[in-house]
Amino acid sequence: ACSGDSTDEPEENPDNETEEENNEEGSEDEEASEGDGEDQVLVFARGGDSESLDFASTTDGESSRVTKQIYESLLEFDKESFDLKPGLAHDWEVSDDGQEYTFYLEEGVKFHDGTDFNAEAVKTNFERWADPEHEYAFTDSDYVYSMYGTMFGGFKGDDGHVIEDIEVVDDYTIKFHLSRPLGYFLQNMGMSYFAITSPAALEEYGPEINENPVGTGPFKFVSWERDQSIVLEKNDEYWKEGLPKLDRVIFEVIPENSSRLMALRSGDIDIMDGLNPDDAAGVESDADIDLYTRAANNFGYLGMNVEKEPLDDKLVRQAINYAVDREAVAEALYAGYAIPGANPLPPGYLGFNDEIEGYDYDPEKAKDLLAEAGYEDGVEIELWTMPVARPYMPDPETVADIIRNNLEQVGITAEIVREEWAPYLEKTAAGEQELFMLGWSGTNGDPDYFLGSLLHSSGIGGSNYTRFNNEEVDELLDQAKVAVDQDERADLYKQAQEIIHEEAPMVVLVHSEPVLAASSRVQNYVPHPSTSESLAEVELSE
Amino acid sequence: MTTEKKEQEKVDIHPNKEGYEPDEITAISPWKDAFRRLRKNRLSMTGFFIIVFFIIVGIFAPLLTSHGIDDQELVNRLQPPSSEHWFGTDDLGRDILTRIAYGARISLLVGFIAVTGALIFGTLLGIIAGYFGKWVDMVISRIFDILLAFPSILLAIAIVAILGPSLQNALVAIAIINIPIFGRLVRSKVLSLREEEFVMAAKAQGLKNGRIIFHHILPNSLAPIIVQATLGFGTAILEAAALGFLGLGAKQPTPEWGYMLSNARDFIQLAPWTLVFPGISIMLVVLGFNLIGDGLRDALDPKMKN
Amino acid sequence: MPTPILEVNGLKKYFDVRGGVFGRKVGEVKAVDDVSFTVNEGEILGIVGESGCGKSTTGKSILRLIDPTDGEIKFEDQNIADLSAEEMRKLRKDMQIIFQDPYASLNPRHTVEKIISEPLLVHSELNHEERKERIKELLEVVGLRAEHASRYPHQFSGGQRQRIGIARALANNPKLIICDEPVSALDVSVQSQILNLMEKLRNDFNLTYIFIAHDLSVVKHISDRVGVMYLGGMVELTNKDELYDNPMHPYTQALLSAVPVADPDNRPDRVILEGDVPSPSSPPSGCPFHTRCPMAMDICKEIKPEFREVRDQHFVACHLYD
Amino acid sequence: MLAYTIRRLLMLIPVLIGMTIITFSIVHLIPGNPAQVILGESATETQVQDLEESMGLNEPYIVQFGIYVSDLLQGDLGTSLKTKASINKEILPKLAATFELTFFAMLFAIIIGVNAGIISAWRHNSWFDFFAMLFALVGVSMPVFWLALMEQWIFAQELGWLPAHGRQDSRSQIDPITHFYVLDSILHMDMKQLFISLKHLVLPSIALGTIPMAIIARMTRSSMLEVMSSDYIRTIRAKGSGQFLVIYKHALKNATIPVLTIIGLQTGVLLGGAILTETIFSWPGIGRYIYDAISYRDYPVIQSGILVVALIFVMINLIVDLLYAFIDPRIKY
Amino acid sequence: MDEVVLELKDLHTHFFTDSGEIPAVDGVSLKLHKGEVVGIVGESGSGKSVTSLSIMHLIPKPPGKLVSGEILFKSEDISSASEKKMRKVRGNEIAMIFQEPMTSLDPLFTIGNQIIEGIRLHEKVSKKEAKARAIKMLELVGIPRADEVVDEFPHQLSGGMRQRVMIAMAMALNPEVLIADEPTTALDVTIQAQILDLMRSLNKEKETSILLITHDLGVVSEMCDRVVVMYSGQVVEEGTVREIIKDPQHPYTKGLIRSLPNLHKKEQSLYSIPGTVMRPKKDFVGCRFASRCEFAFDRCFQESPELYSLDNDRQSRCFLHDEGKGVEEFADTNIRS
Ligand SMILES: Nc1ncnc2c1ncn2[C@@H]1O[C@H](COP(=O)(O)OP(=O)(O)OP(=O)(O)O)[C@@H](O)[C@H]1O
Ligand SMILES: Nc1ncnc2c1ncn2[C@@H]1O[C@H](COP(=O)(O)OP(=O)(O)OP(=O)(O)O)[C@@H](O)[C@H]1O
Ligand SMILES: [Mg+2]
Ligand SMILES: [Mg+2]
Ligand code: NI
Repeated sequence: ACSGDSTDEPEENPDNETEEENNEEGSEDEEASEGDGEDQVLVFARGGDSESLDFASTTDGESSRVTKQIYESLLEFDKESFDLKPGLAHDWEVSDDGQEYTFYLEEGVKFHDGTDFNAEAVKTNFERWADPEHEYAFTDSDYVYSMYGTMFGGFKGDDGHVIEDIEVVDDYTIKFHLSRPLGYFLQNMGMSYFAITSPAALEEYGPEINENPVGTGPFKFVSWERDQSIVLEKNDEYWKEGLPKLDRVIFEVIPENSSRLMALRSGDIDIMDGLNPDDAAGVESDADIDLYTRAANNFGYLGMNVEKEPLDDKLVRQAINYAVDREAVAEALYAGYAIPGANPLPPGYLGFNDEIEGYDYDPEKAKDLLAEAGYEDGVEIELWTMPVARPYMPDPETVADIIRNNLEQVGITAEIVREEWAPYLEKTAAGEQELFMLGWSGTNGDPDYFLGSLLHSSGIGGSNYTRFNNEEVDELLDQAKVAVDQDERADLYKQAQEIIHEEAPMVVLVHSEPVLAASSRVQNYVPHPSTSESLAEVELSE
Repeated sequence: MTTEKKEQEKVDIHPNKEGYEPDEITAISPWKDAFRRLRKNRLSMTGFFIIVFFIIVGIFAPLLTSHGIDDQELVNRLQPPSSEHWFGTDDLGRDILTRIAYGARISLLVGFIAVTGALIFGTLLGIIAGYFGKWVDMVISRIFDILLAFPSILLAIAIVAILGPSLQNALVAIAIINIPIFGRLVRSKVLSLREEEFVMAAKAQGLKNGRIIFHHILPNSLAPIIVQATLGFGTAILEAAALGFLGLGAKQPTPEWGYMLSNARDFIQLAPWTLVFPGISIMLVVLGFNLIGDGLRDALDPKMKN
Repeated sequence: MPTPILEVNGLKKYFDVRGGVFGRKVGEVKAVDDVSFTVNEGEILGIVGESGCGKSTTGKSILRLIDPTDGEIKFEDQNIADLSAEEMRKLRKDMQIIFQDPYASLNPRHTVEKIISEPLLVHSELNHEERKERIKELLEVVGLRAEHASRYPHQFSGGQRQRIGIARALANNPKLIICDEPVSALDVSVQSQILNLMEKLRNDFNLTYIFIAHDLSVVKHISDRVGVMYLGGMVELTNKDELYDNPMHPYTQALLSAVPVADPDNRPDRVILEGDVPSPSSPPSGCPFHTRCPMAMDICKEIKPEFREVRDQHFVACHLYD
Repeated sequence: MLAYTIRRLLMLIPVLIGMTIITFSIVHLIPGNPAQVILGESATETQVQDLEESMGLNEPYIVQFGIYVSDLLQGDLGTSLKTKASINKEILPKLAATFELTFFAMLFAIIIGVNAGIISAWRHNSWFDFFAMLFALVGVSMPVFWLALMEQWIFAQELGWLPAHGRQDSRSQIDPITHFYVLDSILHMDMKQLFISLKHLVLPSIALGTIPMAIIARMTRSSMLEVMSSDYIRTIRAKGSGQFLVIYKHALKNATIPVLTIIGLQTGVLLGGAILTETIFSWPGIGRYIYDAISYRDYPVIQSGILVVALIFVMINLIVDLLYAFIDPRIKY
Repeated sequence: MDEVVLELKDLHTHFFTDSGEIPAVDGVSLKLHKGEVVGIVGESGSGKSVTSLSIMHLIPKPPGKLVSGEILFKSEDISSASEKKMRKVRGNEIAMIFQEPMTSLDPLFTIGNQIIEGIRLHEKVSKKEAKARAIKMLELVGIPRADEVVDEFPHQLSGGMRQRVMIAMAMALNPEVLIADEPTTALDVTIQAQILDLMRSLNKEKETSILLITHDLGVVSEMCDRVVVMYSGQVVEEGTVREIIKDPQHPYTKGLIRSLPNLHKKEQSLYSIPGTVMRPKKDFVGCRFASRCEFAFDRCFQESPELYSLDNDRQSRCFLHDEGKGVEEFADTNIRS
């Protein structure tokens, strides 16, 4: 990815300082100066508010979008992919057995509250997440660090917990001792969920840390009006020279996609997340607005419970794969801003098998396969539809309707079943469903997060909703999980995908490529597949 | 001839002859009378025709269009109105006119079922509370009070949340929130009728309670109930549409108007026609019921007589 | 010696007045306060009094349309107050009532036929045909025509409606009819029709009436004996000629003199009472009339006069005759 | 008057108890485990259990109810599961937002509705009357959300006259004092912000206020007509007074009582109807707060939110009742 | 006594309803002299109220309309006077009191307020002055505690008191004419006696001409100098009280008087007029009373009778006068006392 080097404009310090003062005083003067357009204030509009600004205790994407600006993690992802690059750690080492990771930290970095960033701070943070008894764990206030548990195999004391010990080697060196190798440990370190909070702030704010974030990032927290806006301002002491470019970032909540676009058109906001794919064409033709796409990092699927008749028959599963018109779904729901799915892994991921071609849309073949399986007279089947929109499936009702329509063409009569979201998840996890709709979004950019969670037999009863149970695949995934060499891992995953393709436990519908729109004044904005990107380098042109 | 007439008139000197008034031999029942007045009310008749129109459209929907409600033509998504698709197409390329026509069935049915349900239970509870009084009245009235203490839409949303979002459950919710409305109306009517002289007279004849309730009190409470039911039709349809709009009512591919609007909402910039027609349909049907309801209120109001 | 068909002894009806923070009883309206009288078979007992003095309450209590607070009501030697609701219901065959308001007392949604057939349905064994026949008969008795049976009350004038009410009351050949101001709402010319009709019916069917009215001349015209009520109590009761020629209670005297008289040559001296009728929820102590009485004495303020027979068959409640 | 107020307040007690029970049961009857919803599709069973435990969802209902009530009595509405913030703190700005919107919607409804009603009654059977009442009928029949969408389309999108989302411009955020932005702007002496706040109120207020406006207009008209044909108005006219005095002094005051009831009731309805309007106009009010909470299974928020709204509704009706006593000397308690 | 303050000439007020045109007042003429009390009697629906409201221009319109005729107030025709002009007349020169004292006062304003309002509409006086006058008026009509009652609300007073307040309000500006539309019908006899007494004394003291509308012949007879009898929207007979009561000329008046139960007469069987009052009808030909009249003959059903002027300024609307046999036939039916 190119890191668009922007010409460093000379900083107008006097200007910024007066601006600061004005902010504290009140809003009247502030607008006046904003009105002049001299100020670098960026308004980023999105559909929902952040739940919490304590990133680790939430899995909410809208939270990390903001915390990404305030906090930093030891490693960072590359601008447009999940490739790792230095973050707060400028260097790192892995022992040969893959059980010891050493990070060398940046020196001279300060938290927004003025305290120093150092190895001790890193240790405090990780221990806070791992140990429910920790003084900053705030378990009493319902803090749960579920992402930590998922990514590191549980919490302190659990069998699967992988971080055995954290060793502060010196002020700026820290060493993690693992109980067993973990192929995606480094990948985890790049996740915004594992960024570093000021221990002093944890002490000061206690459980209210979620409303008073203090990190090392390019922007400092100013204020938060729930369900309306979060205001951040430039961190003048930011350790990366010349950054950030913006003086202020406002995260505005506008729940309706269409309202957001209206606001963008009227110049009220600068960037909007969650553009309706159907509106993309209009945006593209608008000279004042630029269209952005975020690389696919998820997929929606039509799952098949392989334990239920007739879906226990591979032929039927394949037939269904042939029967569903993915292109149509991609077109109808995403206006083409989606990639018809082939593998249960987003394209571009480590080990993505691009030799596998997805099932074509071929109703005739589907009928043949059904006949072969003994269902020439048609089948009746339940199609479970999820009740809520998810990033990978913005309108599940409509997709279900399209699928129902498709299946009807080949003689499968699908009866749509609706459940509330919580029971839906509970019941599908328990295997009550036949055909069902779900999806998966990536977090750390590692294939294991997809394949290991969705298709390993150990996930049955949990995230393996298809109840797919294939020893070969299990074997391959187990190996890949602990391997440290990334090429070796890639190879193992490719093999697994072949088997999965043949066994067809799911119809991988589409990988959506979310579209965004921004005013053409916005420069250097690069959407990241993880949904959160730093705005440090973004600036507004005149 | 003159003597004939005179004789005729002379005979009329009799206590039961109403002077020169033409003797109306035909008995005009109060219902017929009200209906006659209603028929003269032009606005009500307009409302009536609107409803009849939608009923016909609903019943004959399959004959009216060559499209099916779920005929997806993804290539023809979001087409503006044309001779092929009079009202345009939606995001799955379905003909909006067709969906609206089928949707008429749903809306009218929703109104009918929800109102009937609320009417039956509400009337029953209201009569029980009003006629038997004492603690029965206390309990029932308190329940009504409590239910009415919640803004109705909020209560409906909560009920649908319990039951799960679907058209049936939306119906149930709407019926429930309307029960206390009918209940209270009937109760107060029963209470006031209980004091009326003709009920007193019925009691003085030695009639039994049951007969007094069903022959005297109920028929005389009917007028406001009918008016409320008609207007309730309209509100029920609006409430169902609101629930549908919030995603708590009908679901794909049901062409419920509120749900159609909620789906179309994303296309407000791209294809406004997907929003315009379902909205107008809701408004017209509700307007129809309100017009009839208003007319009925006037026609059935004893004050308007003579 | 005439036989009494109805005896009322010490009848009281207090309505509770509720209020205050908990809606508790804070007082009572003494609508009827200790009224006693008898009605003989075949006679017409008139009751007069001003608005709110408790005439209707008395009438309704006798039929137990409202439950009396206290007192004894003996109808043909049966104490009505002791009867169960079901027994009372059956007894209503023999006791009927005609109401004041010819508009409110008929169910507007029933035809005349239905209105009159209802008492027949409950109390008689008649079959459909016989009932029809009886209705026709009744309509003719009250001066309506058979074809009126299929009409609704709103198609009749006030006088005709009152006739329907009378027909309904007559349906089961009752022994006693309580007429609660049956002619007050009618025009003079119609009023005389109804009065004549009622007199005729009384003679034809040997009925007994309690005739309530506030118009003294009407009561005088129709009654055999007349009782005068004031503020919940009976103040004077005697036969009509005695009452009109020789009123004893100062209230009766004032009442009689207040009636406007059409004949310019025959005007009595007028006694104009001062002030208003006190409220029955806080009646004056002693004699209820003492606040307005031109002849009030000290005793009147303290002791309530007894209602007693001062002369033969002439009952008065006044200290003047102690 | 005082006794009446006290009695009315006491009468509220059973209603309040009932409301508390209902909100609590509603919430616990809603199927689905909030822990599961919070954690989503990638949750493991143990994670769900842990979260459940930490949220206290394992306790028997009766215990949970007891805790809920004792908290309520201390004025504690609980803690949001989603944001882990105190609901007391979260709900205030939302209430302010909803109140502000409701207030302006009602203001719009009352000003237009009452005047249209008066003129219609005055010019009974005129063209104005006919069209005003037809318009009012259409108003009552209008789905609020559709009206809101149409407004958005026409005035915000096509004409670009008025903003269609939020309470203020993104770039000029006010420093909230009371969270009533109009009031805040005035307190800040900030005319520009005041203008912005008002501008944002226009479309949602109209959308929300249309139905009550129509209802008020109809009610005003019919009660004015009734009053104007009353005996005492005839008396006043017989004294030689002109139309203006009759209408604005006597008729209006007498017609106020039924209109007031309607206004009270409608204000409550508005609080509910705000859900739809707030959703469409991205208005961060209580309606949307509750709606979001329902989809999130944020039990404490649903519970407390519904309870608070119902409480306000009840209070408004109480105030209306007390106002009657103020206007009408016949009501004495 | 000779000056005519109010005169109606062939007044027609019709109601235009859905079920047709109703000529509620169909050619009424009458005269009211200074200081005189004229009564209008007639049964319900005969057009008494509509006549009085027509004079004040208070007919609800639509549906009512003064179709034709003259209303001469002090020789000036006010039948088509402007609303502005009428506002000056109403209350100030012609005052009116109504039947229902319960509903005829605005429940939301104090007694004082309502009287003061009337005074200040016509005279430029200060509030304080007006209030003092209001209290004086209340005292005049015999209200005890007048200075307290001014600040009370109508619901705090009894019916009789309210009617006194109404009278006080009407008399506050010393009107030339007082129209009283059944002022005592809703009251008890003892209270009625008080009110009638009050009106009589006001009439004497202030020389106010009174148009007294009632259906009670007794009241008319005690109060009035002259009487107009109305039937079905028309005047059927006119004369002095004594003449009308003692020597009625129209069969209707005759029947009416005979059907009254008499308090001071021993045993008597009541006469009754058959049938019911006919409601006024448009384009009706024939005598409106004919169907109930025992003397009716052919002509009565074919032509509409005129008002015949008889001796002593009396008038009667009956063909019998034409036939010259009216008086004799009725001779024996005169009221006996
Ligand atoms: N249900 C009731 N509750 C309370 N008070 C009542 C009730 N019914 C009657 N009263 C009161 O009892 C008193 C007597 O009433 P009742 O109706 O018997 O009078 P009445 O003599 O028939 O008067 P009217 O001539 O007006 O019919 C009145 O003061 C009335 O206000
Ligand atoms: N607003 C109206 N609309 C239609 N018809 C009316 C209206 N007011 C009066 N009338 C008709 O005018 C006729 C005369 O009515 P009016 O009120 O003058 O009678 P009245 O003599 O005053 O009777 P009452 O003794 O009952 O007061 C009635 O037959 C009635 O039908
Ligand atoms: Mg009575
Ligand atoms: Mg009248
Ligand atoms: Ni005429």
